[in-house]
Amino acid sequence: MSTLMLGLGLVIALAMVGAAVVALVTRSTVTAVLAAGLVSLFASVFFVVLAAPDVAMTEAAIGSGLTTFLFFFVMGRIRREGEK
Amino acid sequence: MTFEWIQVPYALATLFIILNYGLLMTAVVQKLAARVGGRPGIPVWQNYIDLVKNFALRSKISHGVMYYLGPVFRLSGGIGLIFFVPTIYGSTWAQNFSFAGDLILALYFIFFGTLGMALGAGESGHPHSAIGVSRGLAQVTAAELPMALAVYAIAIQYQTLSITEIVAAQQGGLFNWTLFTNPIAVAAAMFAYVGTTMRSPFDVVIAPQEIPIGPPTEYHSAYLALMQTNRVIFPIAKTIIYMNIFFGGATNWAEFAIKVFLLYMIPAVIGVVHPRFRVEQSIRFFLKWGLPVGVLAILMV
Amino acid sequence: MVSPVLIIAIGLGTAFALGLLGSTRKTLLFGVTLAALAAMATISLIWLVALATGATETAEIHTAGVAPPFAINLRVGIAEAALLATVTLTGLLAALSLRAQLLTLGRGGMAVLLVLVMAISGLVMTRDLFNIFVFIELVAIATAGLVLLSEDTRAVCAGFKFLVVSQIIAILLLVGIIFTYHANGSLNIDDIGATPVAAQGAALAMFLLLIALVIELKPFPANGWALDIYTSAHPGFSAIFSAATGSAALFVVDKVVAPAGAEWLPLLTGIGLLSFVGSNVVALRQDNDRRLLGYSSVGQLGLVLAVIGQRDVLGDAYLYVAGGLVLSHAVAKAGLFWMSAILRGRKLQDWAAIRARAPMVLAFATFIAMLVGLPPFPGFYAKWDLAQALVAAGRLPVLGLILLGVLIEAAYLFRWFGFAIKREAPESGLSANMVDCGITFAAVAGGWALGWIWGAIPGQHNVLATLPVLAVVAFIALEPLPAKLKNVLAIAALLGWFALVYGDYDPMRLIFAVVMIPGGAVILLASFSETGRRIGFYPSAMAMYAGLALLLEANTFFEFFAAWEVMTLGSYFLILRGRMSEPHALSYMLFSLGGAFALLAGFALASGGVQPFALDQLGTVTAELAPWVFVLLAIGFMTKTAAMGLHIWLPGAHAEAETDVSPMVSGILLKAGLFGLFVMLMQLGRQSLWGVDLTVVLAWIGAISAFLGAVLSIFQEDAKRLLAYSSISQMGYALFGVALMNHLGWLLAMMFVINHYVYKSMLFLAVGGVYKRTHTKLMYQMGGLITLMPFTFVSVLVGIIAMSGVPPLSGFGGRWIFYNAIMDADLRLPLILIFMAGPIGFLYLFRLIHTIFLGQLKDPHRQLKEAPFWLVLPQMIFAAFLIAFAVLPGMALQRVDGYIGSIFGDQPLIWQGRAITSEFGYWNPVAIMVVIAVVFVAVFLILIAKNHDAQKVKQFNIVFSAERPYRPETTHFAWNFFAPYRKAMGILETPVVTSFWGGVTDGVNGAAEFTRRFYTGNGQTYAAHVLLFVVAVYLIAMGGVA
Amino acid sequence: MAQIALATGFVLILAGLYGALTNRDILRMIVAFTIADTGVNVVLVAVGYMPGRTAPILDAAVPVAVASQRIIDPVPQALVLTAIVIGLGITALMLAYAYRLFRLRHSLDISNFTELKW
Amino acid sequence: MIRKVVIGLMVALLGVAFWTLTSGYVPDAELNRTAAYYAANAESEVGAPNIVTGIIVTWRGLDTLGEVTVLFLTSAIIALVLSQSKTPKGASGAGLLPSGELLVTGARMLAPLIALFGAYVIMNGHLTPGGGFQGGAILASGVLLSLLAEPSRRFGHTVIARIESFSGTFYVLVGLAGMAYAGGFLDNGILPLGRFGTMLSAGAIPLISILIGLKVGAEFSSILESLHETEDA
Repeated sequence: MSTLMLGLGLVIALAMVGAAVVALVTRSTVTAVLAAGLVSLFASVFFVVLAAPDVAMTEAAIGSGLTTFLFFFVMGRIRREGEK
Repeated sequence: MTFEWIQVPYALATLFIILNYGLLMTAVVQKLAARVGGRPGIPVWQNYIDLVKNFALRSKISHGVMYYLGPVFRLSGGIGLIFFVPTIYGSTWAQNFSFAGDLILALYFIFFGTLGMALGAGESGHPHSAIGVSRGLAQVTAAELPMALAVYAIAIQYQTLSITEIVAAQQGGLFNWTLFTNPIAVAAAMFAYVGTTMRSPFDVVIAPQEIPIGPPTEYHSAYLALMQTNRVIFPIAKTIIYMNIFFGGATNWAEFAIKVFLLYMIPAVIGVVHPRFRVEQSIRFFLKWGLPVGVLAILMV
Repeated sequence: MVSPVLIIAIGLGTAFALGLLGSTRKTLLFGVTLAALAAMATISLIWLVALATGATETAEIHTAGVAPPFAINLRVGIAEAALLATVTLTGLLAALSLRAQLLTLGRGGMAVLLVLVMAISGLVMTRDLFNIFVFIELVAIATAGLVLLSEDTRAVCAGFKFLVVSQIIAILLLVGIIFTYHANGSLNIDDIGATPVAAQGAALAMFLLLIALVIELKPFPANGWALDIYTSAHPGFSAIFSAATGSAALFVVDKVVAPAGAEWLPLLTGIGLLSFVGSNVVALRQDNDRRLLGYSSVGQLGLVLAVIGQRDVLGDAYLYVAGGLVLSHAVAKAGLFWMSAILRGRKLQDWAAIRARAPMVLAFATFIAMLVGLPPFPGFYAKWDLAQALVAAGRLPVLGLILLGVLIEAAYLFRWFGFAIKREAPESGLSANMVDCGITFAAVAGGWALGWIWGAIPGQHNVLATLPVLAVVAFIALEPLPAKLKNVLAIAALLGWFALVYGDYDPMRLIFAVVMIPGGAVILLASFSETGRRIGFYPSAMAMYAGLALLLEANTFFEFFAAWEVMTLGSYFLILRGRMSEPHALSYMLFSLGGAFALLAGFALASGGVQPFALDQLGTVTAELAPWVFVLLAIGFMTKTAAMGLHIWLPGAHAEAETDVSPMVSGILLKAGLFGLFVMLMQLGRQSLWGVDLTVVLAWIGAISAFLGAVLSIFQEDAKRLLAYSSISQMGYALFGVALMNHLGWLLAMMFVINHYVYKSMLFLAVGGVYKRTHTKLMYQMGGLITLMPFTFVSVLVGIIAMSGVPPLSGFGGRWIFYNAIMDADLRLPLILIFMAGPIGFLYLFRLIHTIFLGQLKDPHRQLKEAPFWLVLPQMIFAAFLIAFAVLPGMALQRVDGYIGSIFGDQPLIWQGRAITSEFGYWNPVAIMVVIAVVFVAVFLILIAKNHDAQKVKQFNIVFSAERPYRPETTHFAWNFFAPYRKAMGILETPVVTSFWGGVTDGVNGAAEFTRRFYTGNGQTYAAHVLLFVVAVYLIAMGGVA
Repeated sequence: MAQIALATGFVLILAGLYGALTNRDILRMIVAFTIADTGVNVVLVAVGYMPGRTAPILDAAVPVAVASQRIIDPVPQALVLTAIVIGLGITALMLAYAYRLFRLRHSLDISNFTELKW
Repeated sequence: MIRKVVIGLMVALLGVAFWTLTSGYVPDAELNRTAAYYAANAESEVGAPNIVTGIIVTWRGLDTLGEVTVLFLTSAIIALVLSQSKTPKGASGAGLLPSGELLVTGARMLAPLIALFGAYVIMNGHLTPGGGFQGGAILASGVLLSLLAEPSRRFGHTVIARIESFSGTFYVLVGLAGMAYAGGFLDNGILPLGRFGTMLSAGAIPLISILIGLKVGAEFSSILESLHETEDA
């Protein structure tokens, strides 16, 4: 295990936690969703570091991609509903 | 102790004696009480007159079957009580039918007449008689309690329930009487005795000065005659029981006459000097004073 | 044999394939769904039968062609098969229940249902930890979907709350699984169990795993999310949620805890008990039927969880016990939810609508009996074995809490049943249709079948297979017949049974048998006065008689206890039939159950887990245990004899029962408690605890009951209540006699067994007859009935003379024996109370006869007729018997006397001709009778001679002087008849005992009201509860480990 | 490395749970849960990780014969794949529910949905 | 506020438990017995170089079947949830994002490419990273793209439903075939293992991967469509 890898891991980890904190404290739901997607995205990078390429692919596609869109779809629906 | 036919006339003879004795004695007691109160009182034969008069009266009134049977129950209770208790200790003929049962029988049979009377008066439909009945029953049951305890104490003391044997155990001198061997039990029993003879202070049930209530007001003529008969023999029968188990019994008729008279005088004397209790006061009195003594009697045996 | 994998494959395949059938042909889709579910059920049943009959061994199914632990494997053993059958059948029936919704929504809904049933089945079968997770998630998602089938919009909120908690469970579960895998190197449950490791964190991982699974069981108080689902979901689905999901989740815990090790068991027990008791307490205050069922469900799951936690002491009985409880719960709860689909109203009272359909009442009763664990259902057998095992292992607190929980559960379930039977039925409260009713009855049939199976397991006494209980079942089937015909059959059945068994009994049992069986037949004569079909009466009455019959037949503890419970159940239904008896029947049931639990504990303590344990081995109990056994059994039996302190159920129950039921429950049923006391004392004899002779305590209780019963009796205005309190007093006498522990004391008690049966039955019938005519039981509203109802009067008169002990009738014999008995005893103080009770007894009896029959006839009663012939007939039989028994007491007593003599080894009474002599006194009943009769007749003749033409004179009316009284009854002489007594001794009337039990009830209810406030309805709060629960358990568990 | 990953994963889980239990907005609760889910996934993968080894794919660099010395534990990865998909499923479902709830009351505040209680 | 403190405290306590797990964690030095078995038998038993895929599709095939079912359930339920809440017609039909001509054209061009990439990921799942899930997700993103580009255009629900039903049913049938013709449910040995490391090898794994891919893609698409769908659709 190289120090580089370790450092990389640490940076990603901090990024994840930072994004998570943003997702939790922000006032805007949109920001929160995006931040949560970011957490997933960092996670998938982390998975590559952790020698789990399969997981990384899945997390990227599902965790950060599809999930985020689902949120936006629903938020859109709710917004339209609320306008009525 | 088995039945023989000769016991029938014997018992009837005893009954006859007691009836006459009772008629006279109650009159005497009444007269004495009157004298104490400064009144002349009744003649000693007044009871005979009343009895004959009432028997002679004709009545066509009845309120129903129970009403009709009430006095019958009452008198049967009195006569039966005499029959189930031996009158004279040692006498061959004044044993009556005491072979049928012991002290317990006598104790419970007391209620027979009471029950019948109460039922009969109840059917008269007059609320006053019902009030009298409920008062009387309430008081009598409370009053009988010390007696039951005393009887139990005596039974344990003598280890028998047979009246004859209890009397036998008291023979041979004054100090063999239960009165002296177990004074507490006797004291308890005397509470009951005073309480059940319907004299002041426990006579609110039949007191003439109260509103006319109770069974006697509902009955007349022959009914009343039966009840009067009972009123003279029933107290005697009860006194006989007390005499037998507490006061050494009687070995002859003279002793019988004296003891019964003296015992009968006790409530009379108390009654002369005490004002009347209300029923709940009576009940409290017996529970407060009679019951503890009875309890003590049982515990002391 | 078809592979069980097919259950999964069929469920899943059909769910997928529904999409190929198009979405328009909904009936076809529904048919396919049903067919798939039926196929799954069939496979399960085939396996169940094969495994149960031993035709096949436990099957291990490997997937992927690789042996475990490297591939996921499934297992089907007997437990799995039973659960699979439950799950799939519940699913099938639930699909029918949900048909309207499913047909509306089309294939989506059906597919979700299929997947749900498949997933629960998978959960049961799989042996892989992660696979469990997958199935749990499937179940959770499918649940969230099916919740929406409800018409209730609140279900949406419930579903969301459920999802939130599911997320938390999933997180905990995954973390637990992965660390367990890390510690053990395997995900296979059996493999984990086979290779124990001591890796760091393994315990914590196991904790997370277990706690997640436990939360899946909705433990109290972290279960608000689940209750909302019960409340708002469609009942067809709630049935699955409660019966199938719940059972499967329990089984998963059971699976996982096996490799986890025994150190986790106490934790499970604790959580289970908390959940069981807590949920039941909260359920007390529920008024929505489905929410109540929800609380009951989570309670039941808690109970089974506690049982899982006790598996270390249950040994071979574990499956039997846990299975019995789980299956009882599943069938009953599913049935109740399906029933709730039939009812329109959601209040508990709205269930009164089921009264319109007798089979529904039977179904309701069946389900409740199953839940409470009454015979002949599996829960009963399970409860028995559980108690045995717990006591044998010395875990009395666990047993105590379980029984407490059952009691609380019984309280609200039977209260609910009371509502259903007694409350006013709402207009068109039923939406009954063939399918819903059919589903419910499938559950009923399942319940009875399970009862049979649990009884038929070797080594058990099959309650359902006994002749008397079969007779009860037959009477259920005979319900459509007219009452009179059923009455003939019932009497024939009783007499037939008696003819069958009487030869085998010792004299004492024979006396009890005569009182209970032919005695019951005599009382049944009175039932001929009823017309119509009298639905419900005969099965209940026969159940009571069956219990009594079996009680006498019982040879072992278990048989005795089973008979006791059958009797209790039957008599409860009987009492409940009374017009105003709802609260009283409930308190009767609760006291009876409490008493029965004391018996259960006592028997368990005595047998020390040995099964079966013969009744006549009771005496072999070790000296240290014997006093405790004595105390427990005595409490149990005294509950039935209504000894003072445990009596408050009796007055209402006896007084409000129907005319012909009161004598049964008073004259006959009370004797069961005496019989038990006899059996117990015969074996255990005198016992001391802390230096106190327990028989002396019994004697005191007996004396107090005799005294206070009588005191309370004289203050009653209600004639039947008066008689009821009198029963307490009379049983006090008998208890006192038994407790004297001498020959004559026992003879006295036997005398009371006979006498009390006769005169109390007679008096209850008489008062019942009066009630039938006057429509009132209040004595101050009656009077003067003697001329109108002469026969009834005669029987009351005879009854009163006999009861008060006045010679010459048979009551005097009792008093005479009593005095002789106490001469031997060294108990003096309690005697005083007995002495006081005597005259007071006379008072209340007098009041009874006086105020009803004497005095003035009331205007509304002038046209009354004598009571119906069929009510009078048994009274006359009783009166004749009383007189005969008074003259010839030896005909019944002499043999018993001899028998008791053989126990005590003495012979204090000498029976000589017609006279009886004791050491102390003598008694010649014939002579007494003759003397009294002769004197009476003589005096009577004198009076007739003087007064033969007396004419009846009408009584005069009294009037009130110008003013109408505010409460007319208070001016009646019969009102407050013994007022002076009340003034003098009224303090004794203070309802101390009633206040005490009232306080207990209020306390429990208050706790319930307080606790339910935790359920705020906020999903987030519920989630916080869950987390709090986890943390709390974590702290406790780790504290325990450290 | 594994510890870092584990710690990160746990922090995400705890943060997610805290957010889910304190945020009253339903959508924000769901967001918080997705974060917690991600945390769980990280934890799972971290448990399978072994320093100095490669992904569990056999190729020229990792022949079968030496595979057990060269690759990391493949099982957690397989589990995570499943877990991710299931997590998505639940998230989607919760979102759909959120929409339903909003339509019911035109509010996303969870404390407004409490008519079922006690 | 109290609520936050209490919950914070509870989370912290839970953190203590997690900290215990973390601090005590020691990575395995050797593969544990399960993993070692998989490493040793990946070639001989399942014939898939990507052991993760081998595990998912075969050894833990039941999990995967369940997982596919989760998606199936979710999509079915979401359809149910939303179908119950149709609002009256005439509501605004505006999509979330306005779509320009460029985007539409781009999406139309990209969609087949994405589908092709998805197919590639699926087909090579047993050889390289990737497989049914990932490929399915990629397929779905193609659908997503076209949804974003043309909110009003839809894939027929029926087509998606048919695909999901067909692939699901077929998956179950393949599993059953494993019981009939090989070692057990979901055994990939129903087809020959072929030459290790080639496309058409590893028995039924590619077939199952395709089914999973189709299924997952269809489910995702269906979910996305359901949630995106505007009322006027």
